[in-house]
Amino acid sequence: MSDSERRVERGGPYVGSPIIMATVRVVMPFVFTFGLFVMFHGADSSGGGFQGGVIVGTVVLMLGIAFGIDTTREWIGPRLPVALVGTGVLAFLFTGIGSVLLGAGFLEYAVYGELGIPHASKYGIEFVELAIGVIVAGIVTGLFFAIAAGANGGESA
Amino acid sequence: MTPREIAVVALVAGGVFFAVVAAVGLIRLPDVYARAHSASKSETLGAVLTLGAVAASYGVGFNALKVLLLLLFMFLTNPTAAHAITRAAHELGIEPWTGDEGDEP
Amino acid sequence: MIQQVLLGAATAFILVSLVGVYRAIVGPTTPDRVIAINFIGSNVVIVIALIAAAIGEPGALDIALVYALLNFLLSISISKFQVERGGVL
Amino acid sequence: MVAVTESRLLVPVDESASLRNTVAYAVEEALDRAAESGSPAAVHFVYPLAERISFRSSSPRADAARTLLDRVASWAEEDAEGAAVTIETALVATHEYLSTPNDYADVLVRYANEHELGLAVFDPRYDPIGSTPLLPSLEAEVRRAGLAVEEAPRNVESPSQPLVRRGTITQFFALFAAAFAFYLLLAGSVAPFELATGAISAGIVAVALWRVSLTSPVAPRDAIKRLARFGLYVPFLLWEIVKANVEIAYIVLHPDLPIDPEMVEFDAAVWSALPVTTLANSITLTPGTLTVDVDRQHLIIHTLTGSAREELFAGTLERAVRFVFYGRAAARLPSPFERREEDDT
Repeated sequence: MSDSERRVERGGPYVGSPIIMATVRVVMPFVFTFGLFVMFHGADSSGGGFQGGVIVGTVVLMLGIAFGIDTTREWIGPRLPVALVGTGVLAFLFTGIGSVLLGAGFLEYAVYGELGIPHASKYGIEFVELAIGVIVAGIVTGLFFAIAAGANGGESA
Repeated sequence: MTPREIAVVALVAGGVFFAVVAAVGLIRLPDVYARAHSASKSETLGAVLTLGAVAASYGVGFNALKVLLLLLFMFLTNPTAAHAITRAAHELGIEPWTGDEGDEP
Repeated sequence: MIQQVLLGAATAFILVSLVGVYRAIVGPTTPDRVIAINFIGSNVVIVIALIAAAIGEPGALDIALVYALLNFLLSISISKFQVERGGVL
Repeated sequence: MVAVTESRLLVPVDESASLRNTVAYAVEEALDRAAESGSPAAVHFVYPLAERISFRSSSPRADAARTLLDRVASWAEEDAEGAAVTIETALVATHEYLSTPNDYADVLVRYANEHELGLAVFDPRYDPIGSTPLLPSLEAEVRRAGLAVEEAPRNVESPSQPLVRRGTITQFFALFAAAFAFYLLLAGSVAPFELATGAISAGIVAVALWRVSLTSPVAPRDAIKRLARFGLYVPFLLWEIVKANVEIAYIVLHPDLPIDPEMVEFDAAVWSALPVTTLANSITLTPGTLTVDVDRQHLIIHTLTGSAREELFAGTLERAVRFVFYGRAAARLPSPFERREEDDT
């Protein structure tokens, strides 16, 4: 009990628990891999871009909770979420409009087969799922930091 | 019954038993810390046995391996979660029940 | 046979979870509630795994994995949020 | 900036998670500056209270503010450690209505002028108005009104260990291999598609996390030895968990609920984050013990029964964890109980 009294009296800063930090360190790469796995397997199993993106975003949330939001924000940097969303949107548009340029409808992947890409439909869907996943991951991360920043004084991420 | 069926039934029965123990503990025990004991332990063994049953029902193969992964993940995270919760309780200054306040649960 | 056993176990776990709901409502403190929710979450993971095996849909195991992850994230984030009452996070 | 060595400080206070830090910082800063300039040090803690009507001399909010100021004053006294610094607290603006940062700045600057204070130190979380993105910040307003402004360092969330560490190439490849293996395990096949996407995923994971996830350089041979020993540890732990559960089941289902909970503390003889975590989580999983808090290797543990306490101090688990991480020789260190005996004598 003495420890808690000391902490209350001292009013010292809340220090993250090393146990939570170590667990997050260990679990994180596997969660990240799992998120990417779900993203890549959107076409033929449960999952897809949205789910995978959220799981990848979760990695950042875990870091933020275990190590402190400011620390994580410094590590991620302000540009990364924005860059992710931008890249994802560009990739999506590129695939969508690409099929239009080849004379088919928007996002009609089968037409890429004419360029000699095997399983054009499948890979097309994978690619778009991946783009969506990247967008979602970027948005989840960005929103998390934006909400956290809103509470302590309006500096946005 | 095949040996595998017997194994599945036995494991499931064990799992449900410990889940029930965890639930009873969650009701009967007097404070946060004691309840965390029951939730983090009986619950984990319940998970081990039940997921063991699931793995056994799949037989040897990738699905069983996936169940084991799930199990490993719960093994890593459940105690950490219990620690996080009780740490927060401790930090909030919730006093542990020591039995001398008189009121039996 | 195995299928019935697995589904029966899933039902049992769901019933056991109701106890967690009771604790989550009664409290009395917030950590009590978080423990109860964590307990329910673990049960949900187990139920999903049981059902995945019973109906022969191994893809659902991925969902169980995600649930386990969310369960962990929920516990640590609520715990942190409680201690740092100053801000949202 | 009137004078860089201004040693009379104004600190606006409000309930905040980082307030304790800010107080310590302000006092230290005042003393440093006073030592440099030779002028006396002073810190004024000010609580601007926004209440439109306050005919009564006390309201719940004013009382709360006074309590806070008293607490701040005692913290400041503690930090000053008897050094020559004037500490004052004030509750201002009790008859004014404050709504914009400008109003707050006015009140603060007026107070500063009255008391000849030259520098305002802000708590990084000080935000009496709430987020108002359209208005200039309070700091900017105060600065515009001619008062030097400084923000106390934000270390409220500083973790006890740094997030990013130096990475080595072996760490990178270890992480890559682990992620790749995990990916193939999830996929359940080694089709070319899985191999390709797996390699891409593992590459992304390794690039993103190689300096975060592994805390120390990986020596392949040690790592394999550790994994092998960990393989031995798991059945042992499972057996302990089964014992734990039988005991807990007995206690929980016993009509009298024979529990005797107590918090105990001890210093574990393991030295870095991962072993401590393994130990702490193992403790949480085994008979009637639950790790509540950890400070380096000092563990605070809630025990449910007397026998659980004895088991804990006998140090079986601790020895096993040392065996996993440091090998056979380290397992023979004395148990916590024996160490305690030594301390007592």
